Parts: sequence; C-alpha cells; structure tokens
Amino acid sequence: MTEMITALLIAVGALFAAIGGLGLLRLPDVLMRMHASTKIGTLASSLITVAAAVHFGTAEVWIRAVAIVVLLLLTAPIAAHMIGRAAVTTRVPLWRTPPHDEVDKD
Amino acid sequence: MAPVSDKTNNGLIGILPVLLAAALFAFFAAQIPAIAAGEVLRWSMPWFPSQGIELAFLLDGLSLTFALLISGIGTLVLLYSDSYLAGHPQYARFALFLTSFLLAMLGLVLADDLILLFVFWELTTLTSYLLIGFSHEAEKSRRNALQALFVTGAGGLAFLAGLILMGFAAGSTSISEIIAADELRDHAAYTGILVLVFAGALTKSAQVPVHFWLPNAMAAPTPVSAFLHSATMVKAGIYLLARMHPALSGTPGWIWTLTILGAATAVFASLQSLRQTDLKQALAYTTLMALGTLTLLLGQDSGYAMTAFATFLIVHSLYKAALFLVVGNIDAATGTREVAQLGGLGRSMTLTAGAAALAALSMAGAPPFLGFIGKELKYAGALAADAPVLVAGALVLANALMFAVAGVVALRPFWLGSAADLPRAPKERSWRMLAGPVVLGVAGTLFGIFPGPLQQALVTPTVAALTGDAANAAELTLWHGVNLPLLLSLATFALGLALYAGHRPLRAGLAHTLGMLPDLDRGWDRFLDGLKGFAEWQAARIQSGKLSFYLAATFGTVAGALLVTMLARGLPLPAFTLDGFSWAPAAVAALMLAGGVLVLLTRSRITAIAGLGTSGIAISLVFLIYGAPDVAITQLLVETLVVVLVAVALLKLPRLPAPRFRPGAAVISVAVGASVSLMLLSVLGQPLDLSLTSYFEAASYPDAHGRNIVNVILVDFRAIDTFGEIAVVAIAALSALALLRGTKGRTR
Amino acid sequence: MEPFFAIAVGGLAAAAVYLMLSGELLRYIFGLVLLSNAANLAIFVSGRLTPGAPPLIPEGAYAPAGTVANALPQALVLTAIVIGFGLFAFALVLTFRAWTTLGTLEGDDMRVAEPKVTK
Amino acid sequence: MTAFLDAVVTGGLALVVLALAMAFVRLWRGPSLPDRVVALDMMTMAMVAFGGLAAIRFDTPQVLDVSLVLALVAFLATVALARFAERNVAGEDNND
Amino acid sequence: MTSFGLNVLLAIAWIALTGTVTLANFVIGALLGYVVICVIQPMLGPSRYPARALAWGRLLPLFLWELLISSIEVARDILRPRSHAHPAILEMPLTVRSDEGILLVTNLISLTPGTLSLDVSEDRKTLTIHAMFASDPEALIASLKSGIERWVIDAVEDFT
Amino acid sequence: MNSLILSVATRYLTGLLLVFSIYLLLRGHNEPGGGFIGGLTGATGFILQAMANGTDRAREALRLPPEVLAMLGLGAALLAGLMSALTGDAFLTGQWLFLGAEDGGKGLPLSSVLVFDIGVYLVVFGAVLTLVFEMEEHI
Amino acid sequence: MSWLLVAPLMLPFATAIAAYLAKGRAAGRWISIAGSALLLVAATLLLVEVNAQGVVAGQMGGWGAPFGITLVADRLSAVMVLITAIIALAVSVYALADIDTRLEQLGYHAIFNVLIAGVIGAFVTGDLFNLYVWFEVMLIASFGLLVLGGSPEQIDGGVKYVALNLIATVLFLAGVGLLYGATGTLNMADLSRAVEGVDPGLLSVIAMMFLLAFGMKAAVFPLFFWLPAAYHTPAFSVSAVFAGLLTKVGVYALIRCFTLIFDHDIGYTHQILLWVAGLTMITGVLGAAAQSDIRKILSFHIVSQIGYMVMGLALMTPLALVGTVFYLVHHIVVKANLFLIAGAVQRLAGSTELSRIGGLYKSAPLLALLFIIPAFSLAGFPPLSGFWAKFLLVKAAIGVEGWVIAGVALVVGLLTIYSMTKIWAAAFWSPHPEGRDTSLSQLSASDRRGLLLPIAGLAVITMVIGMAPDPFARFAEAAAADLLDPAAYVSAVLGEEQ
Ligand code: NA
Ligand code: NA
Repeated sequence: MTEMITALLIAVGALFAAIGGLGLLRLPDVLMRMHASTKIGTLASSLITVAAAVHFGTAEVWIRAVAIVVLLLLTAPIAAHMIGRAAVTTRVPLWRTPPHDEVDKD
Repeated sequence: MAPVSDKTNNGLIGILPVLLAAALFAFFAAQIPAIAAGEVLRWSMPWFPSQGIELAFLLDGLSLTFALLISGIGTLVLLYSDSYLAGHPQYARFALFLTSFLLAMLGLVLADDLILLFVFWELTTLTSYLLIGFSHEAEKSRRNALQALFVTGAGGLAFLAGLILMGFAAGSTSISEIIAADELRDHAAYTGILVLVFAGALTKSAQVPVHFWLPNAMAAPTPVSAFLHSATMVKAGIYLLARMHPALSGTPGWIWTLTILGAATAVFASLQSLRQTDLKQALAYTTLMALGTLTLLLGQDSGYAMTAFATFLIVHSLYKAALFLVVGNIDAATGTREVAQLGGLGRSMTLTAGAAALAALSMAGAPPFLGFIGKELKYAGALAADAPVLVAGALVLANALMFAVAGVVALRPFWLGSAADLPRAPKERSWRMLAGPVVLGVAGTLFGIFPGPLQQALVTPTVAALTGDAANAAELTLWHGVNLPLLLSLATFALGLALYAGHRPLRAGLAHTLGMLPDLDRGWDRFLDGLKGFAEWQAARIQSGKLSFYLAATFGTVAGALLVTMLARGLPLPAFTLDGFSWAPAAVAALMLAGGVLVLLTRSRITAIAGLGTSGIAISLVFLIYGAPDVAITQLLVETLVVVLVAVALLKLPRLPAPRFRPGAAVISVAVGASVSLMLLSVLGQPLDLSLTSYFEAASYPDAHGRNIVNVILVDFRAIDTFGEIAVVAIAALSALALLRGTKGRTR
Repeated sequence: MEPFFAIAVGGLAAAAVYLMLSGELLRYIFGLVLLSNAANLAIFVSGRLTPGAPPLIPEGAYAPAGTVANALPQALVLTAIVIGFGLFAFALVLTFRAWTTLGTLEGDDMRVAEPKVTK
Repeated sequence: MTAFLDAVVTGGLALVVLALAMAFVRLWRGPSLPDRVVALDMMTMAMVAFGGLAAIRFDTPQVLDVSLVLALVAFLATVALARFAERNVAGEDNND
Repeated sequence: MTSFGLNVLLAIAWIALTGTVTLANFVIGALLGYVVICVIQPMLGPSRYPARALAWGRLLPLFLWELLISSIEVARDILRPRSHAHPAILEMPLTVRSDEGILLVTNLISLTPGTLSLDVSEDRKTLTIHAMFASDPEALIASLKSGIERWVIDAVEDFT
Repeated sequence: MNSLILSVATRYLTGLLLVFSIYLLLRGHNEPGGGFIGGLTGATGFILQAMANGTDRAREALRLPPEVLAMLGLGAALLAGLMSALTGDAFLTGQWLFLGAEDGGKGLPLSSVLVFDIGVYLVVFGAVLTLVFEMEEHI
Repeated sequence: MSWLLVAPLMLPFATAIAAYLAKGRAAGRWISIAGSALLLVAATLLLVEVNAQGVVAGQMGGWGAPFGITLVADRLSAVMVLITAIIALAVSVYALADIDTRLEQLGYHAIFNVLIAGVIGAFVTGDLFNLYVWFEVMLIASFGLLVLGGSPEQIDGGVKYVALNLIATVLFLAGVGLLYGATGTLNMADLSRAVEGVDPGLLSVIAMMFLLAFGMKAAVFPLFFWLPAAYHTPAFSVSAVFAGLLTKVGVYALIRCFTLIFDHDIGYTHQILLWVAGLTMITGVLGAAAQSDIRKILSFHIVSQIGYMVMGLALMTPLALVGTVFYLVHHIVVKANLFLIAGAVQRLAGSTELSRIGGLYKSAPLLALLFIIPAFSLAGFPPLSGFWAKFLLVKAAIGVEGWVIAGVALVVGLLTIYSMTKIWAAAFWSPHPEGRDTSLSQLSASDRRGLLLPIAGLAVITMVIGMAPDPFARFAEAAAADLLDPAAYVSAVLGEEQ
C-alpha cells in the first residue's frame, strides 16, 4: 500500500516535472512560462518530497518533508512575483499584446 | 679640489686616523728585525670552521713590505688629507672610508686564508667605491666610481670562483698550506684557477685591456689618488700575483700571460701618460706603467727579477705617492693641473718643488736615487727572462717614457716658464701637506744612497717569500760595474731626453695614433647602455604589463610542463572501460559541462551566471549521488551565494565584450584540460589505500562522539584545517570591507 | 564511472581556462568558479566514487553499516569549497573596484602599476 | 526496495532529468533576462525533486536535507537575480 | 518578532536540555515554547502570534489543493498542440489590509489556476495580476475577490 | 527594491531560517549540517532582509557589526582549541562533558568541539553578511 | 611539547582578533607590537627546543599521525618561524610610522597578523592539505594588505596578483587531490613512504604539478609575473613583509616537498629546477636593471634571488642545501629591510622613482649607512650575510662541477651590484632634483624611531650573520642534513623508533 502510494506520487510528480519543463520550452512568453514553472514545478517537487516521506514513514522524514513543502509554497509565489514584476518593468515583449495592459503606462 | 673653508685642519677627527695609521706603521716597523732574521709570523683563530675558513694572518717579507708601505704612506696621506680637506662637511666620512680602506688593504696583504683575503679584497673595492665617488654630486664621480666598482667587482667574482676552485684543488684555503703543499701546478683545475685568478688580479691592477677604470678613478680627491695608486688598491692585484707566485708560477701559462700583458700595459701606459696634459691624468698612466712592469716581473722566476720586483714595488710607492701629493699641492695652490698653464712654481713653493724633484728623479731612474737601482735590477731581471729581448725592449721603452714624463710632470712646472697665467697666486702649503712629499722624496733618495738597510729589512725577505730562499735576492747597489743593465740605463736616458725634447710634437702624434685604438672607456658607456637596453628589451617582453600575456604564459607553462613530463617520464593509463557506467550521473555530468560551455559562449552576463549556477547545481548533484550530502549542501549554498554576490556586483559592472574565438587560448585550455584528465585517469588506475578513512569510520563515534564522519573530520580529526579555513573566510570579508570602504572610487 | 568523470573534469577545466585566458575580469572570475569546481570534483573523484551511502553512522551503531562513501575527500572538498568561496568573494569585490577605479575590466588596459614604456 | 518501486524511481529520475534538460535549454535560449531566471528557478525545483528520488533510491533520508536547503537558497538566488533583472532597465540580455 | 524569537529560544533550550538534536525534538521544543508563550502572553503585552499561527495551519491544505488544480490546468494547455490561452495583465482592487493578509492573497492567487500576482501598488489598494485565461477579465477578478480574498479575510483578518 | 510582498514574507523567513540554521549547526556532528552550513543558512535570512528592506534594517537586527561577529567567531574557535590546555591535551583536542550519561545513551553532550563549530558558524555568518552588506552599500 | 608548535601559530591569530576588536584606537598597533614580541619569544623557544632535540612534532587534537594533522618543526621550519617573527616585529614597529589611522581602521593589524599566522602555519605543518590551507590564509591576507588603501596602482597590481596567484592555488589543490588519490594519505612524513608504491611516471607528473604551484608562489621563471606587477604598489610595511616572507614560503614548500616526497626522480625534477633557477636569476636581475623605481628594482631582485635558493635545492648536495637555507634566512632579513628603507626614502625624498629623488647621502647619512649594508649584502659583498650565502652556493656548484650555474650565480651577483649602486647613486649621492630638504630632522622623533629602529635592527642581523657566519652555517648544516635524511623527521611525525 505504502509502495503504491509512493509510486503514484512519484509518477505524478515526475510527470508534472517533465510537463513543467516542456511548458518552459513551449509557452510563448515569459509570464506564461512562469505559470509552468511556479505552479507545476512547485507541485512536482512537493509531490516527490511527500513520496519520500511516505516511503520512509518516520516522523523525522515527515517533518522534513513538510518543511520542504511549506518552504516551497511560501517562496515560489514570491519568486514568481519578483520575476514577473521584473519582466513587466523591463518591458519584456509579451505574446499577443494584452488588451488591458495598464502597468505599461508609467 | 680646492680647500673648502679657511680652516686648516679637522681637529680630532682629522688627527685620530693619522695616529692610528702611524701606530700601525710603528707596529709593523717593530716586526722588521724578526722578519729580516727570516722568521715568518702567523696568527690565527677559527672564524668559519665549518667551511675551514680561519681568521689567519701571516707576516713575512712580502706582507711586511706591503704593510709598511700601506701604513706609512697611509699615515702621510691621512695627515695630508686633514689639511687638504680642512673643514669639509663630510670629512668624518672621508676619514672613516680612508681608514677603512687602509685597514682593508692591510687585512688583504696579511691574510693567510684565501677566503679571508677575498673578504678584504672586496672591502677595498667597496671602500674605494665610496672614495672615488666622494665628490658625489658630480655625475662624473658617480660614473667613475661605478666603473671602478663594476670592473674590479667583475674580476673579484671571477677571482672568488678561482679561490673556491683552488680551495677544492688544494683541499684547504690556507695560503701557507697551499704553498707548502705545492701541488696546484699538477692539478686538473690548474688552468681554470690560473685564468680566474688572473681575471681578478689583472682587473684590480688595471692591466690592459681592463685598465680604463684606473685613470677615471682620479675623480677621487687627490690624497685618495695618491694612496690608491701608490701603495694600495691597484697593488692588491700585484700582491695577489706575488703571493701566489710560489704556488702557481713557472708554467708557460703563467709566464706568457704575465709577460705579455705586463709588457703591453707598461708600453701602452707610458705612451698614454706622455700624451696627457692634466698632471693627475699623466701620473695615473704612469701608475699603469708601473703596474705593467711589476706584472711583467712577476711573470719571471729569476732572483734578479724578484729582487727587481721587490725594489721597484717600494720605489714606485714612494715616488708615486709623493708626486700625487705634489700635484695636490699644485692644484690647491694654483687652482689648476693643466701642464700648459703651469710654470715657475719653484720660487713660491720651494719645499714642494724640492720634494717633487727628488721623487721625479727617482721616477726617471736617475742615480743616486732608489729608482735607479730599481731600474738596473729590472734590466738584470729582464736579461734573465725567458724572452729577454721582449722584456728588456718593453722596459727600456717604458722607462724612457717615464723619464720624459717625469720631466714634464714634476720638473717643468716648477723650474721652467713663469707663474703668469695662473688662476691663483701660488703659495706654499701647510706642513701637513708638505710632510708627505718631503718624507717620501727624501726616503727615495736615502734608500738610493744607502740601499743596504732596505735590502736587509725588506727586499731580501720579500724575495725569500717569493722564491722560498733568501739567497735568491740580488744585491741592491748603485754601482755594479759596467755591464749590460748599465748600458741599457744609459740608452734609456738618451731616449728619455729625446722624448722629453720632442714631447710636444710627440703628443700630437700619440693623440692621433692612440685615438685610433678602441676607446674602452667609451666602450664602457656603450656596454652599460647595451646592458640597459637589453634588460629593457627583455623586461618589456617578459613583464609586459599585459594580463592576457601573463595568463597565457602561466597556463601555457602549466600545460607544457605537465604534458612534457607525461611524455618524458611515462604516465601509466588504465584501460578505459565503461564498466559501471550509469546514465544518471552521466546526464548530470553532461549538464555540468553544458553549464560551463554556456558561460563560454554567451555574452549575456545573466546567462553566464545561470550557466555557472547550472554547473554548480550539477556538481552538487554529483556529490549527492555519490554519498556526500554535506558537500552537496555546501556546494549549493556557496553556488547560490556566488550568484547572489555576482548579481549584486553586476548592477554596476559593464556588459561583457562579445566572445570571439581565440585559437591560442583554445589550444592552451584544451592542453590543460587534457593533462588534468590524463592525470586523473592515471591516478584512478592506481589502488587507493583507504586506511585513513577506515580509521575515521572506526573512531568517529566511539572516540569523537559524532555520527557524521565528515563533520567529525572537519571539527575534530582535522579541525586545524577548518580553523585555517574560517580564517580565510573572515579575512576575505575584512579585506573586501577594507577595499570597499577604503576606496572612494571614481564615479562613473 | 570514475574515468568518465575524469574526462568531464578535464572538460570543465578546459572551459574554465579558456574563460580565464580572455583577460577580461568578469570572464576570468567565471572561469575561476568553474576551475575551482573542477579541482574540487577532481579531489572528490580521486577519493573514488561510491554511489549512495553517505558516511553516517546509524543510531545505535558504532560504525557505518557496510561500505560508505570515502569521508576524507568529502571533508577536503568541503574545506576547499569554503576557501574557494572566500577567495572568489574577494576577487569579485576587487573586480568591482577595478571597474570603479580604473574604468575597465580588460586586464590588458590596466597599465597604472606597470605603465607602458614610452620612448 | 522492490523492483517495481525501483523502476518507478528510475523512470521518475529520467523525467526529472529531462525536465532539468528542458529548463536548461530555456536557460540557453533566453531570450529575455527574466526567462533565464525562470529557467534557473525551474532547475532548482527539479533538483528538489531529484533529491527526493535520490533519497528513496539510496535509502538515505538525509538526502532530503539537500532538498530542504535547496528550497531555501534557491529563493534567495531568484530574488537576487530578479532584482538584477528589474534594475537592469537598459534591457540588456533581451536579445543576444 | 519578540514572541517568535522567544519561542525559538525556548525550543533550543529544550534541545539542549534533552540532549537529542533531532528535528522531532526541535518540534517538541517549539510546541512547548508555543504553549509557554501563550501562557505568559499577558506578561509579554498584546500579540497576535497565537492566533496567527492557528490561521496558518488552516490555510495550508487550501494552498495544496489550489496548487494541484492550477497545475493541471496549465499542464493541459502545455500539452495541447495549440495554446488556448488568452493572457492579460489585470488590476484587482484589494480589500484585505494587513501585511499578512496581502501576502497570503498574492501567494494564493499565484498558486491558483492561470493567475500570477505581479505586484502590489504602493498604496496597497491594487494588485496587478497576470492571467493566462482572461477571456473575461471582470468575471475572473470577481471570482478571485469572492474566493481567495474572502478566505484570507476570514482566516486572518478576523483575528486582528 | 520595495516589494511589499517580499518585505512581509522576509519577516517570517528570516526567523525561520535562523532557527533552521541553528538546528543545522547543532545536529551537524551527527547528521548533515554543521557550522558552515548552518552559518550560511542563517546568513541567508539576513541577506533576504537586506534585499527586501535595505541593509540598515538588517544591520539593526544584527546589533553587532557582522565583521565583528566574524572575528568573535574566530576567537571562539581559537578558545575551543585552547580549552584542551586545561587538561594538558594537545591543541584542539575535543573536551567532552556528558551530562547524565547512562546505559545506551551518552547523555547531553557539551563539548569544545561544539564551541568550535559555533565559532565556524559565527565566522561564516558574519563574513558572508559583511560581504553582502558592504557590496550592497557600495554599489 | 606540541604547545611549542601551537604557540607561534596561534599567537598571531589572537593578536589579530584583539587588534581588530580594538580598532579605531591606538591600542591596535601596540597590541600588534606586543603580539609580535610574544611571537618572537615563542619562536625562540621553539628554535631552542628543536636545536636541542632535532625534530619536534605534535599531533593536533591528539589524533595520532597520519590520521590527524601533525604540526612539526625541524631546524628549517624552526628557523623560518623565528625569522618570520623577527620580520613581524620589525614591520610592526615600522608600521607605527608607516601605517596611518585610516588603514588601521580598515583592519591593517588584523590582516597583517593573520598573514603572519598563515606564513608560520605553512612552516610548521606536517600535512599537505593543511599546507594548502595555510597557503590560502596567507594568500587572502596578502590580497587584503596589497590593496589596502585602494589607490589605482594598488588595484591594478592587485588584479594581476590575484588573477595569477589564484591559478597557483587551484594547481596546488588539484595536486593535493591527485597525490591523495594515488597514495591515500596527506601526512607529509607518511607520504614520503607512501609514494614508494606509486608508479614513478605518475609521481613525476604529480611532482611537476607541485613544482608549478610552488614555483609560482616562489615567483620563479616563467611564473613570476605577478610579483613585479604588484609588489611596488602597497604600503611600504606591506611590501616589506611580502618581499621578505611570501615567496620564501613557496621556496620552503619546494624544499620540503622536493626533499621529503619527490626525491624519486632527481635526474629529471631537479634538473628542471636547475634550469628554472638559472633562468630565474637572469631574468630577474635583468628585469631589475631595466627599472627606475626603487621598489620595482627590489621586486625584480626578489625574483632573481629566488633563483639562488632554488639553485641550492636543484643541486641537492649537502653543501648546496646549506647554501639554500643560509640564503633563505639572509634574504628575508635583507630584502625586507631594503623595502623598509625604500619607505624611509619615500618619506624623506618624496618618491621612490630614481629620477625624482636624491640628496640623501648628504642630508641623511645614517640612512645612507643603513642602506648600504643590506644593499651590498644583497649583492654578496663580504663580510655581510649575502656574501656567505652566495659563497656557499657557488662553492656547492663548483663542487659538483656545475660551471654554468656557478657562472650564472656570479654574473647575476655582479648585475645585482649594478642595480644597488644605481639606487645608491640616484637616491643618495646625486643631489635632489628639486633641492628638497631630505634630512631626517623633518620627521617627528617618533616617526624617526619607528622608521629607523627596525631598519637598524635588521641591518645589525645582516652584519652579525656576516661577521660570525659559523653558528648560522652550522645550524644550516644540521638543517640540510635533516632535509637530506628525513628519517628523523618521519619517525618524529609518525611516532616510531628509528
Ligand atoms: Na570546513
Ligand atoms: Na619575497
């Protein structure tokens, strides 16, 4: 049972990781790529970390795993905010000019 | 040089050195009876026993003669200087240098150890450097001082090599032991020793072609010249040849080298001397002539030649010192040393004139002066030589020229012409400046008339030291019947008179002829320029100031040295197999390389940082895969910090220049990379002794109470490494702080 | 796997040296980071590679269970990384200062201490 | 560890490495500065995942510590780089 | 951070006392410290620390769930041969006022399907958002306000 | 930089990182971690502070200048090494005190080795912060 | 016993920490002087002990060799430590007059003392990796001191110094790694036995790696660029201590490794060393001849003199090693002193550029005397220390019929005279071009003391060694014997009976 859950978590996580990587390649502009890395990347690594916790099952590993996940959840959006803001302020060309782009006026 | 102030002496500083020198003279004089009786006094104490070097001193006829000349003339010169340089602000140094010079010279002639001798030898070089450059604010003084130092220093170094070689050959550096053993002539290193010792002696004694520094040494104040030229410095080389005579002489190499060089120097110098119009320069060349003669005599072996050597050594010292001091008096009294301007000084400077006359006649070799005896002996020695015609011919010509020069330099200014055109009205000098010329002139006369005591006290013991037997000494006498030497003497006077009569036209001719010879003095300047030019050329090539060159040369050397060593010494390489190959680490390694290559190819700084980061992450994955979590974490933290710091710094730094392909750099870097790989492969082919690691694994928990073996190594087994490491980190921070706070920096 | 890493280390070193040879300080510094990494990896690989198995002693045991990775090179590499970081940090600050003081990052244009000889 | 889990882990590692590689391609290609920061961010995420898988593979939970530290410091690097990207208004690196 | 720092100190003291340096032990120490701080709260003066910590605990599952959903949505778009995205940069007025609240809102929005917080205006009244699927911007903003922002106000600001 | 989001997040992260770093330091003798890793992690928190709120705020929080902290750390490591002089052991010999040691456990370990590692922590922490703060302030 | 080894190493650290924490007040400089004085005491005690006992070894942390790190001093190490302490004290005193408050507040005393600690660490460690660590301590401190003050010259010189020295660092590190990979040990005594099991070809290549790394630190041809590029730029105290000590650590490391560990292929490695020695002497001395700034001249002469020391190692005979040891000691004292004098010249005459100075012979005869002693000692004039140093080496070369290298050594000595007299003529004999007052009386009494006391002290040492060379040479003989027969060293470190 533990092994099945571990395997499932790994499979989903690794798949998401690969998709995230692909998204980084495929998506047309930097902000859209960030959707891939921020969300999918965070999820993938969180899932695999939890898989490890399930696999070992000890309290110590669980606490470590939770710490990792919490940290990722806390920092990933902030990182995304920083990068996104930089992209906008430096006027990185965006795919399909957004209709309500109001940041650009300053 | 004119007196500097109206003081007439320098008080205690002036008189103390004189007393010291006089005391030394008295001391040595007191040794005469013992030495005359055939004793040899030796005193020694260990100095550098582990190298077999002793503070050993030897007093025999040869060294006593020199010691008396040095201390005696030294006394008179110091006394003279006290007045000559009265009130000079640097007189204390002058006296110090001159006294040191005197002591060094004494040490040189008394030393009974080759290395000790060399020590004093170099000390005379050094002190004479300071004396020649005494008028240090004049460019010419500085140049000439350097010239003397450099030329004699060069000879000195060759000499040192010769001494060391001699020490090896003889198994000792004790001079008396070497002479007693008398094995050098048969030693394989004999020729080498001879060449090197000659190089030292002949440069110091200013033999042609390394004579040019000596006339330039005239830049020194006149009393220094008197001392340097009469009894000291230049005689050091002569002394050395004489000292080594028993051990080295008699071979064709010795005989012909000294004979030819001595003859050439004597003739060349006397011709040059006649050509000079400056009294001091003229005298300087007569010194060369004397040195040539002495060298020539030392080339021979006969008792006559040795007696002639011993006698002429004394003769020359007496008259040369006297004449230099006379010239000093003339200069001080009239303000000029130009022959053409001088005349009729005899009336106002009677004592000087008298002393000059005595010295000049001795120099001219006229009877009844000691010079005459010396000359007769020279001819006798010449006739006993291996090449009598050459030796005698050279001597006759040289002596005749001396005769003429004596007339021009020492007689004419006093007794002919008038004092009309002089810059100052001549006036007799103080007693201090008269004592020297008078005492020396009179000594030359008295020893000529009564040569017996001199013979007994100094000449015979010197010949004994040179040949090992006092019986070899010839008799010193004014009249020894009509013989060939006497005839040669008469011929010398005749030729001399003719030369004197025609010295003006001769001068012009000489100037023309000698002018066609290569000017070695100017050659010296060219040598220095050349040296400097070559040095600059070389420095500009090597120390080019270009960082890219430095880097390329450094890495090039690294790659070259490693690859050449691999080829030359053979590097064992294991067969390359893919056993245990695993794709994950391979992929990670590829990522590591890809990161590196990205940095290489980009001109975007952020890409470069990202490439670095990638490479770092990949390496930390390698650490992770191979069981090194601590290292992996550290690598990650450091890599991150690198990225952070660079990102901060980049805010103000300029963009990267576009990368361009640099073939040279590519070759070097590939070579470095290849050598690293090869070495590592080779190392990995060797078995690894894991006993240290096993010990750490076993001791970590039981003895060091830690379960993380890496950490236990860091803070316990090898804690001192870690201590140094944190010192590096702390000082890096302090240094960076100082660099950032301590510099304002140009605002850009 | 070690021979493979031997070659990778050489490759990394080559890239690093090429960068350092540019004479431009930023590239030099980047090369320096890579070269330090290569040296660290060389030490690590020299101590032979053992997959997994960090040199830790499990609770209750007195020695590692079974074969673990060679701990000594790890400690050396750790020390070397830290030292390398210290040196790097200083070099970076110096680079920054070179720019603000000398106005260039091209090593060949820095001719204050060793001025061009003009004749 | 069973062969099944081992296979899953191996597959997972392959996918994570693939993600790393794709992120690296984005890093190489850019084109904008934030693009590269995003790519680097993604790489660190992938590495956290790699750490989790390695922990299972080698049966050493301590490897998770690497992931933990990575999660921490990656954020710092991203912040620093984003800040650089933002201040670098001149638009360097947008089109090399 | 006074209470927080105290809590940490207490946790460390616990570790030192027990002599077992493990994460579990640290957590025990921290929890103990938390209890202690709650007890001594009156002595420390007013603090929102106990309440805030509780709120964090409630929000965690929410974060995870939102993350999963948003990832699937983006993943779908990545895997589609042609993108269906309608990217746009939008401005959302903020009701939430506290620092912590704003932080939570922005983070949650970033982890929600197709939206990414870019910046908060200086007057803290507007949040700039990048949306991947913004064919109807007004509806999107309305749903964010009623969803995430409401939750955050409930979970965090009610305690302030 | 003035990002409100970062600034607020940093408030929590700094404390978190500091605790975590001390944890890493203390357990380093038995698990991955130790003075260097701990010190760097702790510094990370203050670097974030400096980036989010400026170095003034970060310095204020530190109270002592970081370079002084680094030198104090060096001093602590030196003292740890010298402790063995009291027992006549060689320099840097670990001095251990196990409080309440009993069967199966070594009790609470207090050691000069830990002091040494704390010195390492302080040096790394102080030095890294010195570097970052100074660079921030002079650029 | 082991505390005798620890004290000289840790005292400078303690001094550094105390001086740094006291910065901003005058206390720093006095702490530094007091620390250096204590260091001198400690170093003397160590030397006395080593001289009585042969080799002193101590296992740090109580972990026996080869597992822990051994500190060990044989005669060479002990004398190097002592000479380091002497230079440290001299420079600390000199700093009173040379280092201004601004530099003190930037941490001069702390960095300086850590530099000294690094140097001493390199001399007393018996572990190769630990040697690397001390090299780095020394290096980073030298970086800091070199650019302290931050003038454009310093930054420029610093860039080249740093850029090139870091290469040596990485080489050294990689070399240690490779040697460990081949032998499994790091303890140098243990290595001397362990290398017997290594393939000689591989060992020669690794030896070459160390030759390159140490050669660069020692500034031999063609790896010396960093030295003349930088040594003329920092404060005079700093260039004096650099000139005296830093390259000598490289030489020391070469001597240690190439007598203890890499003596398996002398026909190859030491032949290379001999070539390196000759070329180093020549290029260095010619470089000096091309310069017109006192410190640049002196810097190139460091290079040239390093050649002599390497020459002794390359010849590898007992006498040659005696010469090398003697030369090391002599050179450190003399070269540091010349840089100190350059500082005094700068203070009095306003520059170190020869064309812009002069008049010192007339106005500052004491300084002139103090210059001429080390200058002529450097040139190898008797009866000063440099004469014996050169004498021993030339004698050693002639003893093995190394005519060419002996000739090179002598000719380079002559060219050294040329450079020294160039300085003498320009700075002392010739009048000052601007007629500036260059007398010592323009300095405050305390500055005069600060500048001249160390200079005079070091000059006295040169003279004492020159006048009474025997005890020094005997010591050097014993040191050389230790080096050529490392059995005592090995057994002292590994704690076995011979
Ligand atoms: Na360490
Ligand atoms: Na040096």
